[in-house]
Amino acid sequence: MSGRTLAYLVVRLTGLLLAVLVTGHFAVTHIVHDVSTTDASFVAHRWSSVLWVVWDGLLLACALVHGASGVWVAVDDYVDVRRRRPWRSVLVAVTTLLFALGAVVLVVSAARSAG
Amino acid sequence: MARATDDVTAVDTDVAVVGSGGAGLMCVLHAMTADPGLDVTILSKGAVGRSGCTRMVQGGFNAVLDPADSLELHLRDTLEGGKYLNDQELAHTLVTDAPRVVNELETRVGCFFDRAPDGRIHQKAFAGQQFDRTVHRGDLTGIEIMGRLRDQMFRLGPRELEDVRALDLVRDADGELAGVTALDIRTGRALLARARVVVVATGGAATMYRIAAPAREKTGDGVAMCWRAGIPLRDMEMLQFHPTGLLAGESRLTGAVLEEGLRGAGAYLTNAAGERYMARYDAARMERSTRDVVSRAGYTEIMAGRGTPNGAVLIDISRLGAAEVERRFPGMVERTRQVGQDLARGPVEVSPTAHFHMGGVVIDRDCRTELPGLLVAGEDAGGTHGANRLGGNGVAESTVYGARAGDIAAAIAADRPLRTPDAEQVATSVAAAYAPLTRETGEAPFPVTGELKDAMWVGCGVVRDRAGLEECLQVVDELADRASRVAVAGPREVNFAWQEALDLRNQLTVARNVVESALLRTESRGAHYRADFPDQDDVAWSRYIVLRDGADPVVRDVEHTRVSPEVSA
Amino acid sequence: MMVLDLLLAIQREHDACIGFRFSCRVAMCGTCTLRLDGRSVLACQTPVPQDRDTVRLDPVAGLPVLRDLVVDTAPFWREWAKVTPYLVPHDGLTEPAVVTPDSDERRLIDASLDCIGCAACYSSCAVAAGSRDFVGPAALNRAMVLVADSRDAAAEQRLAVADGAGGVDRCHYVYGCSAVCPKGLDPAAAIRYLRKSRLKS
Amino acid sequence: MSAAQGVFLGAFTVVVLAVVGFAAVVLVSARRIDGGGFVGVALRRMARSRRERAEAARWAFYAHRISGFGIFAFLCLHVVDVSLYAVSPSLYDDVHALYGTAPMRVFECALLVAICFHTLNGLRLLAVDVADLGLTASLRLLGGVASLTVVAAVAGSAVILGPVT
Repeated sequence: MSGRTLAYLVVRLTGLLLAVLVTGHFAVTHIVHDVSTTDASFVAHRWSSVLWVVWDGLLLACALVHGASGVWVAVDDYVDVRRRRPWRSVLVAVTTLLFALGAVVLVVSAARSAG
Repeated sequence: MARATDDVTAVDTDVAVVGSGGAGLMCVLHAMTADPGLDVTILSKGAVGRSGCTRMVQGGFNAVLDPADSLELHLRDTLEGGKYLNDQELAHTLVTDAPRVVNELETRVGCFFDRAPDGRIHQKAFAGQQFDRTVHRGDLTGIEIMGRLRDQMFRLGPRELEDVRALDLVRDADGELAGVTALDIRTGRALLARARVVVVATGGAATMYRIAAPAREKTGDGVAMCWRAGIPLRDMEMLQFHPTGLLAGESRLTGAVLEEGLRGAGAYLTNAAGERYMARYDAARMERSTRDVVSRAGYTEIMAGRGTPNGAVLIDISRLGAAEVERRFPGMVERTRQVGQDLARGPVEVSPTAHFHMGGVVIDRDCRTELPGLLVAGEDAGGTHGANRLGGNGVAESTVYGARAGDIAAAIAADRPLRTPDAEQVATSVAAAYAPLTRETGEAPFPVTGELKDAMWVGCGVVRDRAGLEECLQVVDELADRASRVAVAGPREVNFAWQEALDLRNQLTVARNVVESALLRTESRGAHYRADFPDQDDVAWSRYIVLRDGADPVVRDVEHTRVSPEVSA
Repeated sequence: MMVLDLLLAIQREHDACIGFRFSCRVAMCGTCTLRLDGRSVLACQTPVPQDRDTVRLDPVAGLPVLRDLVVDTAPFWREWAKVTPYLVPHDGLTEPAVVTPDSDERRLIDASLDCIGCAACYSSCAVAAGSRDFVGPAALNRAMVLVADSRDAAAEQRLAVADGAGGVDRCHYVYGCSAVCPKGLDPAAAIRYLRKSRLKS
Repeated sequence: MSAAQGVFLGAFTVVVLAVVGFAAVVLVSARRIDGGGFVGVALRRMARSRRERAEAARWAFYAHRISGFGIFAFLCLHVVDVSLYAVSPSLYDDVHALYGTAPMRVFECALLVAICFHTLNGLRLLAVDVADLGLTASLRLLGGVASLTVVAAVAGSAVILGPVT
């Protein structure tokens, strides 16, 4: 299977997961709870549960992969073939950094909540 | 602008193919297959592979494929249809090559024709034939053939000069064919293609009639070009009319064919008074009579003032029920609805429409002409169909003779040197092309074209007589004089008014030959009907007329080399 | 009155050198494509809207304009040529193949033949961004016709193009192509077919 | 306003500008290249005949793209602002208080619309692939997507805006 076919599948699979993860996340933080009550103690409470740590971890990974793939395709569509490289580099760098940051924060915070 | 003639871009090539319809592209395919090293150049006035009439073929391609059918039968049908005016060698070549070409189209070119339930190529019935032998792809056969042929060009990679109109054949100082002058419509620049072999395959000239079916490119360019080069033409009076062309007022859709199947399915033809007039012309076969008879009947009704105020007769198939008509003739129903009529629910205005020119350049079975190195294929050539063409033999002719021209071109190109055209001929040709653009004052070409179409329709149409033809000839000469003075404003880039002026010149050349030839043939035969000589005269007129620029017409006996007509009383 | 008749009337009565193309005027040559109020149509088949005084005509989108409504179709055909648009007959194809009309192969191909190369789908495709390097709906439709054809031996190289940078992944199911095709073809379905074939290979 | 809040609002402004800029690129190239960007004309066309309704799929594509980019851009900011929690929960609370303000709640409603549409339309595109939906069926689904988005957005917005009205 070519890389492009794989990317095609990944976008669709992450999309399917995100349909649950994002709407669930948004519903909990804005609908079930009022957004003003989602303060640090709310976060602490949430990340003491393994379910939510896994949920948010998956959400982070899927959203970044799905979003970056989408922007990657948009770059193909709107940027001339000779000028795509810098845009792609920025995209990959930002996504990687955010994933690293999010993952570290999640692990550290989860450990703190658990401890 | 005055210096335009000094500014001629030169292209050297082995084979220059003028025209990119079925004949032109088939020629390129065969030439480049026979000799892959050959340098082939296409000069196409319109879009390559998308102009001309092969594209517009609905019906299909006649070829003997079924063991129960035979070449003799196909030949006899073709000659019967042509009223034995055909060059029998050409007709024989057509029917013998056709099965091979269908096979080639299917297995090499990639066409995927419709299949019968057993999975083999389906062949349908067509008028005037004793066997169901018409290969087709739905009712859009031409698109399949031309689409696939166009794709072959991407494999072969000939030099494609798109939007380049050929102007004149040019010779060298010794009078040998040296190439062809042309005009790049996009840039407005003149071009000279020096070539070892020139193949002319531009299609016919039926657009010179007020009501006509063909594509706009078909303005007789090839025939006119050959005429100016002194090549003889034959059967120029033989111009086929299709009986049911759509009449849509000023709309360009006027003349578009409503298919023959309607009459086969039981459509009535009536005049404005509601009378089924075919009873007076062919009481036995009524609407199902042959194209020439039905065309003539409709034309006579209209000319006698029994048509509608728009100058039409009516075709009515609504008695089958709207749903049934819509199911069987979806394309035709849509076509009529576009012009505000409805074939499914009532009568539709139709008129005979100029369709196909049987006449053209005299060739032999290898497409050779009198001038060595000049080959002519397709509708530009005359003789294959005689006085009348069978439906389904047109695209067969284009591809069969296109293929032959390609083979021959590849075979003879090596033996012919590239020659240097006579500079004065090139200058004259280019200057004539630029003339309308350089004139400061003068009328536009459009009214002249319009008057030519009217004159030909009335004077040299479905029914002809001496007085009408003589008057028509006079009008054509007057129009030729006016055409030599038309002026066109605007830039030289992509200027279609200018192109119209150049088309007009060719149309007038061909029109004059059609009228002159029609005057000479004092009998009625096939598509040529003289009201003053209504009978076929096999004693005096088993002969064909050959015309040549600067020479008197010559009348030659038709040689019945393959089949003799059954003697009729 | 069709849009083509309108253009011819303008040519005759107002501006003799207005640039527009046409040939057959019965929807078979595909050379008179233009945009009427943004929609890609054949001028010969589209009535002039009667409900207002002005209409907007633009040349086909995504192709360089030569003059007025005349475009250079070369980029369209360049993309078309990328999919090996011609039959590559397999060895031993010397007679027309036996394919029954109700076979899956024939049904699939039947619905996708009759492309007239008018570029209306190309013009209407929203992936038509500034740097169009998508082979486009028409070319992929042609690729599909040949990939599904049992007479052909070059399916793999066509699927490689379909899987390439300018291939099927550029399609976002905007359906511009299928909505405007004057011959009623469904290039979006052809693209879907190629996506599926790619997963299988 | 604290310094941290100022930084957040600055970054938020950058996100909004990026989304506006991206939307402009999408719509300008649409207008320039495929004629889909003529808003008034497109609406008139869609109203005129059934066949023209296919134009809705084009606008769904633009909306999908822009909403997707919007969500992604906000995600980038959101990952950073949530990360403040790991640095210091009080810093997180300080910045997070902004989310409860009325203007941010309006933005959250917009985010809800984007998420709903992008999710539902994404599922529609998935269905096109999985079930080989053609133009007609996919347009029908698009109608469903639009209605569901409106319902969810109105209901959700009522909840989100409830505390400030």
